[in-house]
Amino acid sequence: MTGADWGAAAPALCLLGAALLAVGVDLFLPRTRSWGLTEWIAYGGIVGAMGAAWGLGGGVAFDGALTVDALSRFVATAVLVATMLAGIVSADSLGPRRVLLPEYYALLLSSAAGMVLLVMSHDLITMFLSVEILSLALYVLCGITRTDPRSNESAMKYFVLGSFASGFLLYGMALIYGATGTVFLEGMAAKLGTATSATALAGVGLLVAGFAFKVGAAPFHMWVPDVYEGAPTPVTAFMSVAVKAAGFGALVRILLGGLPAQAEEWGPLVGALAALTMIVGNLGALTQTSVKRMLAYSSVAHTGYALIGLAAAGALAGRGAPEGPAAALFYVGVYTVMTLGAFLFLMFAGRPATPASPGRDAETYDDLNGLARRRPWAAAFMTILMVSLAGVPPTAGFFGKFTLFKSAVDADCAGLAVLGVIMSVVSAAYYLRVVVAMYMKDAPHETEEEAAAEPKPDPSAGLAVGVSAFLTLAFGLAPGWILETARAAANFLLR
Amino acid sequence: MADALKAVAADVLADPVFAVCALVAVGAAALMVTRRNPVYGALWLMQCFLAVAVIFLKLHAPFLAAIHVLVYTGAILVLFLFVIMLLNLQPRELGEEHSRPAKGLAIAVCGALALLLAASFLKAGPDGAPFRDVKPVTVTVGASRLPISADDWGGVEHVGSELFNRFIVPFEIVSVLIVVAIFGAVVLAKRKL
Amino acid sequence: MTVTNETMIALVPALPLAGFVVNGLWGRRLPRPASAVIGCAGPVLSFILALALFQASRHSLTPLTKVLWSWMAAGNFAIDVAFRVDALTAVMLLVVTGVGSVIHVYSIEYMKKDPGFARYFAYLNLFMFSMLVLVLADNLLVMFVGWEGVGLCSYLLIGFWFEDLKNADAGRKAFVVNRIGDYGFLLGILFLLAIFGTVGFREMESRAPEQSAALLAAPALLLFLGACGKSAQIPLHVWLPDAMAGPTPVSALIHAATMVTAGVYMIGRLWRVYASVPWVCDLIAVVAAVTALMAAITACAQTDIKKILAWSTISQLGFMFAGMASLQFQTGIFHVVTHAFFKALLFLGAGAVIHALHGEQDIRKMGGLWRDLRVIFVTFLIGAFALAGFPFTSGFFSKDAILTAVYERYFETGQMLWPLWVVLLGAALLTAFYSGRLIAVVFLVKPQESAEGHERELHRPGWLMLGPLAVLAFLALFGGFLHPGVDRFLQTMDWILPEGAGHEAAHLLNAGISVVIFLLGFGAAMILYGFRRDLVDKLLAGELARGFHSLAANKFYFDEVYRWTVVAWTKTLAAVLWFIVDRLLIDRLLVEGAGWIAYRSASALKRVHTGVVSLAAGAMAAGVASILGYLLFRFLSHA
Amino acid sequence: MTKYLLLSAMLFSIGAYGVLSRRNLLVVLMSVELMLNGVNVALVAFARFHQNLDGHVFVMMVMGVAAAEVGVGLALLIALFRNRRTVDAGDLTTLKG
Amino acid sequence: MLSDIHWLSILTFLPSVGAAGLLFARSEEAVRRISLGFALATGIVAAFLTGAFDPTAGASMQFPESVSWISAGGLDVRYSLGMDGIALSMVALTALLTPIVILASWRSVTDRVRGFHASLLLLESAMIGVFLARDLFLFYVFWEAMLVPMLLLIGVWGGPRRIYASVKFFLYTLAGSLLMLVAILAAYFQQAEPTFDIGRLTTLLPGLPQATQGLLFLAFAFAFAIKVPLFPFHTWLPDAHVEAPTAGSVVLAGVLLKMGTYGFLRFAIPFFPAAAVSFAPTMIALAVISIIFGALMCMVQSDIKKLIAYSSVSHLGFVVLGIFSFTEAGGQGAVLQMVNHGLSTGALFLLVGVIYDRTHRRGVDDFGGLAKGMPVYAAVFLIVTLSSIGLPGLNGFVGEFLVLKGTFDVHRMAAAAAALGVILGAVYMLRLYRDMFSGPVTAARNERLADLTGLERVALAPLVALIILLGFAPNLVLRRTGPAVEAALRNVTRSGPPEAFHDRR
Repeated sequence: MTGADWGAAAPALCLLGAALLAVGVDLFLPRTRSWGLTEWIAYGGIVGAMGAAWGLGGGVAFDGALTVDALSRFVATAVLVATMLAGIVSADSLGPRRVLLPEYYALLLSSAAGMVLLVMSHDLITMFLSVEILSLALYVLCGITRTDPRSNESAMKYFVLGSFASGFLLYGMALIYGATGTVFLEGMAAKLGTATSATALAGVGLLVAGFAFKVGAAPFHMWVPDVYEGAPTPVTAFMSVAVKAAGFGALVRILLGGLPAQAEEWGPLVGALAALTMIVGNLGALTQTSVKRMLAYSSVAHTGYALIGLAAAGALAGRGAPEGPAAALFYVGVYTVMTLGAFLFLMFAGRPATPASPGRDAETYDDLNGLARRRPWAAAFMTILMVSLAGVPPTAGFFGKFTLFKSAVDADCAGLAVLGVIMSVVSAAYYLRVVVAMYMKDAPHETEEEAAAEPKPDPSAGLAVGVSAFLTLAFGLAPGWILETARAAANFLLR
Repeated sequence: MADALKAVAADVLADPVFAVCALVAVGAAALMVTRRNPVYGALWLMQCFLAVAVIFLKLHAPFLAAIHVLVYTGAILVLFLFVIMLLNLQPRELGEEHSRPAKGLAIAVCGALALLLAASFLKAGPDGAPFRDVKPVTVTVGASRLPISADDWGGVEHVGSELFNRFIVPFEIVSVLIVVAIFGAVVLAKRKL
Repeated sequence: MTVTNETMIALVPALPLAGFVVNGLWGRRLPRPASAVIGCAGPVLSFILALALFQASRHSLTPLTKVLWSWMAAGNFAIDVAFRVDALTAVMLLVVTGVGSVIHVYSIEYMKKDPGFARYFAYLNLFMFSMLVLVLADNLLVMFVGWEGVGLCSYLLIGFWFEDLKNADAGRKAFVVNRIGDYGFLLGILFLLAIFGTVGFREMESRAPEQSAALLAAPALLLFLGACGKSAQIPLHVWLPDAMAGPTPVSALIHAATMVTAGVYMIGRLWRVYASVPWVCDLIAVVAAVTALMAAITACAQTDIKKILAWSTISQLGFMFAGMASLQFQTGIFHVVTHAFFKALLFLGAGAVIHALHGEQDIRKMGGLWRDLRVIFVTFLIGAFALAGFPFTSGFFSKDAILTAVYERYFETGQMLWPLWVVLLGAALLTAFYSGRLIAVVFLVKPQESAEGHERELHRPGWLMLGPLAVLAFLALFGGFLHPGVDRFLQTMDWILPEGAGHEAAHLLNAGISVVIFLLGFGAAMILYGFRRDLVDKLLAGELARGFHSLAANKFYFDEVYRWTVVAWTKTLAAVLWFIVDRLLIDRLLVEGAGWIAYRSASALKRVHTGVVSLAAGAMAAGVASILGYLLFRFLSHA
Repeated sequence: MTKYLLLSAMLFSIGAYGVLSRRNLLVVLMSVELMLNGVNVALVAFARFHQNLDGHVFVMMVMGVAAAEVGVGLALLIALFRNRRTVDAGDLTTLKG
Repeated sequence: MLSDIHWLSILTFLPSVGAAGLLFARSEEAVRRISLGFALATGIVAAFLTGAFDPTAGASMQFPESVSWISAGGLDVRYSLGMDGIALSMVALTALLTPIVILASWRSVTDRVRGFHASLLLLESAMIGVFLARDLFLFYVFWEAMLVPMLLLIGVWGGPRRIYASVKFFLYTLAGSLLMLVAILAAYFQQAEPTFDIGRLTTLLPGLPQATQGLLFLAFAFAFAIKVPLFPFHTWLPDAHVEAPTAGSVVLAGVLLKMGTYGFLRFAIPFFPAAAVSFAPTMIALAVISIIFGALMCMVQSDIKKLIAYSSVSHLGFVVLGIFSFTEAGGQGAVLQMVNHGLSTGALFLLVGVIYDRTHRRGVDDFGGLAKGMPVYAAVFLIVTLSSIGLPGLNGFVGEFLVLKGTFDVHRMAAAAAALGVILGAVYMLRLYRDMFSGPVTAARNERLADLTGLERVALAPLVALIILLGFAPNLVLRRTGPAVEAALRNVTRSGPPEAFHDRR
């Protein structure tokens, strides 16, 4: 084991160590003390992982099984930020709902570790295992409120469809291995570059399908709304962004790092997926009555937008700078912030837990009626987030879409850009409903006393929403450095 | 493609062990997915796994064949049977089945999938020709250049040295995976909080 | 301190404007006498300045001009706010300020009980300002400012008593009909601007002969459309009778003496353009003659004293246009002058009568007033005589000049349009007839119907009303003798008279015919309405006669025709476009349709998402199969 | 060589059919195992073809994954059955649209 | 040094600073005062810049500022501002109207005052930014940034169907502008050295081939046509206006609509002159249809605000007509008409707001005989009405005339058809005036309405003063906008009247 090996393993080790510690502490301390502690252990793990990801050396480690580069750092950062924000709000929200917090945090951290490993993995086996770690942990997280039938259903659906997709992913990896004779990404491109075989292509197709499932691209998206809706909101928030970030990281790594020679094949494929995903996601979100479900569909739609960047990269492969994947990664980054904030807002806007009741997250549009009066700041933040998701300046969502469409236009995929634009208008229709509900409708029959008697919402959720909104604005007004980071991440090959 | 298909057919006929095992595997699999009662399904699945294990042997993977039987039939299927018994499903709790048209659609989709995969194998190579058989050769493995003889190809020693050298990371990670699975199972199955 | 001509030019419109500002902004807080003094000071002072300017322009070889400031400049196109005074202007200035001042004074008493006293004077001053801008303008666009300004004041003053919707409607009608004319005027300006690159009168005058007649025809016609609107010629005359809804002095000032003659003035200003396109002038002559006759016929069948005078005005404006169209511009202009005298007099007289009768306007309820309202009777009689062309009254001279001009241009030359002269003679005959009818019915015989107003005490006018009547009566009676002087003065305009104009024989012939016509018309009216009332009924007994009478009484159904055609069509069009195109086609079908499509496809999609696991898996498998199929197809088509 | 791959494709597709056509979640889980098994055949065959053991290692890992998946899956199934008394995938339609 | 001060940044962001400052206000009254204070300060800066603006300096941008904003990945987005005559006139209008609407909302907005004023001030910032931006990206950011405050203004403080109206407004506008975004990107990549600098784009883009220009022009024109709004993209406007609060309507009509015509003048035409020339007949046709259609629509409206909204369609048609006449007179007239429309329609909406505050009704039929009880109100209303129908001597006429003059030189029939709008304008506006002010007082509730209050008079006075002033001295605007208009239309101008008028000399 060299220093590089340790450096590469360190982020995952931090997370996993924290996970084990969280469970372990529970064994030795009374619950009243251990539960408070686990939260902080988790934060420690996340911060440690973040430090390790940025502080320790890079390069290929473990004979090419793991790699630490700008791409892995970028995605890991997004994942860890998501984990952190989701973690902050989880304790207060899930504790009262009789969730085993140590195990919850352990699974959350494990899942994050899986994601971090996924983007660092440099061979197919590690990649597959990482996918499975994050998936298995998420299956359980979805069903972690065991007494809630909807949570059960969500978990079961996710599990069945997830393992089904894993089958495809695995088959794709097998075929690529069959075509190249190696599972290591290093050298794979060289072997595939000379000539393309049908097996390799089938492998690419299956692989793309497998990751398309993970990121929720149509037609592999049908689990997304059901699972997101049924899962506990912090989990939904976490997986809606973190899985997507990790999935995109892996897609970028495998498509651009492993299969650049096949760009002519997967480029149009990804383009078609992007188009279908944008249409399905946006139209699906349009008729929802539940904001949570709407956000789920919207996450599908945003997958579609981000895929534009990859499609553009495919169309441009071999010529020009990797603006497409940079745009996709940038978008995933800002998407992480926006969507996380939006889901967390649902928790903040809901009825907080009291000793008498476990609380309830806001779910439907009507739940948000008149919120601007009760919680003006939260409403303002949510408005920023919604506007950003709709892609209106001066928010990060706008700049993200801008770079995506720019890459598409640059790659002569203006059609995708135009479709994206049309769908953005559709999306504005449902994002606006949130703003409309908060600002323009009145809460039903709430008297002064009721309003006064209402318990204070969880401040940590409010803080998380505020941070998200702030970052959304900041990334929109000063997107330069994060875009540069994304470009560096997309440039991982050139290093 | 027709030529390639003919060649495969000839190849299969020339190899009766494979032919029988393949037939058993596919037949058992087909029966597994069509049995209404999951107990029968599990048994047919076991049958299928056993046939596959034989095929592993034919592919010079004795170690894999062994643990395949151990893990799949010994662990996984037993777990299935445990759960089936635990749930103790009454016939009406087995649930309904999909309608015939739905199943027809499923057959169509999966048939298409199978055909497309098959086509890609028949046109496998870069030149569009199928894969050809290769004889095993002497290999060396690992950082320490541990030599392995051709006869031991795919044996315990061979697999083990690969596993602990080049694939140490996946090996460690799979342990993490299993820990996660344990956490998960515990969280989900714990009776009380 | 000497006051230069330029300053005076600027001051002429500025003084009434100042009056408007003062009365408009603070009028409600001023005592009435103050309002009245301020209101009258502007026109009177302007009149004095106009006299000075008149003198100055008589002694100046070139027009006096004053460029105030650059109004608008865009690219190579620039227009100044500039005034000019030449003979034509000077004459008009005197008429406008003179008659205007007189009417202002008259109004003091006429309006003294009205709550909107200050507002009235503000409007009146604004009118004076606009009219003076119109008259003084050195280019068409500045003229247009005045042109529309007087239209606005007309609108405001017709609707002065806005609490009665009828008045407001009359004002609105006036404005809108005028706008139709102004549409032509505006396009005419644009045409001239395109042709000459400028709309300055001097430049156009000097350059017009270089332009082809074909090119100038369109602007000439369009500008005449504007004149039709302002000067109430067919087909845009319909607003003027309704305009009588305003206070009577307003009718005298705006709808008789000054504003309605703006069209005539405009043609005088642009005489070079019109002189270049004879066929347009012929058309104007036809319109004018028909208008003169038709309006005269209508006037005979009206029973409202102001309406009669209004129709008479339309008719007389026809005469003026006929004079202009005969290219003897001085005749038209001189008729403008005399008409201003006698028609203002008639209106003010009518106003006094109405005032005396507490607002009664129906002549059938009047009668025998000569005994009680002697001064009014005498002045009114002078006015009527002038209108009817009693020899040596002002109207006699001016009308005679016009008839002569038409005679010379159309009858004598034996053109196809010779009947115009005859038509005008007919109109003159009818003019004499209805003038006589007015005198007979209103002043001489007993009323046909007794109205309750009669039992009341007559409202006797004071000197503020009688004074102006006297002044105007004097002018109406003797104004004709100004003819040679005005003619000579106007000759400085260098108007080119058509060949064969101005011989004495034609003059004498027409003068003789005029006298005969006056006698016939006035006499017939006296007999019919003064002594043999039964004959009127007998005459109207016939089916045909009754039909014709009702046609005339109903103003030849112009209003109705317009209402059922242009107005109705526009309204229907608007409604149809609104419901079908705007609401249905664009908003419903296209805009909401796009949303509808999105929502329909979205709900279709929603139905697909049944939440069944197998379905989701099936979609995935199908997706994978499609991907594989696509890739394989590409591979095979490549290989 | 190709025959193994064809067998793998057959097993994989049959497994996929099981997932699509069955509503009993136990059978669905077994079908997923069958799919993974089909992949295993291909991996072993490829390993043989390429004469390296990457495929064998992969298969071992897949076995681990399969075991873990089954463990978690069955745990979920039990949790679901406790709440809903059903193992019918067709009943999981509370969440839809 | 005065020239070292970033005047345009101050102008642009002063309102935003004010919006932030509102957070520290303790009471509603303080919110209003702070808001008014910042709006007035912006107005003073704008007034100062109007004075400092050098009309003789040609079409060059004055008070320029430029710093790099986003430079990553080959993207070079600059924060650059500059002001020419067109921008100046629009900015001045914005800075004038905002304090006025704040005054007008002083008593009428009592719900969520802080949010209201914050939206208003942010909106002002965005509007000023749109006019000053010299970088296409920056322009787009400002362009879109104004959507949300406007959405809230309509949706929160609006009438009963405010939600429908605000969402319609938002989506309609967004649809257009997003397409423009794609076109911006396409334009960006059409050059050897991609840039967003408007000045450089203006010199580079006209070199594009005709077909490319056509597509890009259409995309830009679509966005601008919606904003103007041009027939048949106008149906959002009546809804938005009817439901918006007074302040929203005034700003919407006064400034927002101008952004469409400003866009045509600043971007669509200078960028793609060849396409603009080939599409000019279409645009002229649409403009003429807008003029007449809008006017006809006014004739059947029973809601005062709707009527004024449709009259905006008609008036803005004149602006588009003038711009696409490609003559200097037309262009100048169009810019002047933009200002005029802002003043007169802004004033009209303020006036409707006055009566709405008192009665909470907007129907034409709800009123009658108001002139008796509210003489000052009636007088002001009359002046504004007359300005709106283009009475010579008031501001509306000069713009209309210049537009018609410019159009007439190149397209006589279009000018003749457009001038019909002048007649129709008188018809519908005077009907409105008659129905509202003439006759006896129709409803008992209208009998005791108070005349304009001091606050309202203060708000309306500057507008009325400018309406009269610009009628007599439009050169105050024209001489400042002249060089800029000339520059904007340089590539498409056909100078002088058509040949037909000259060859027969």
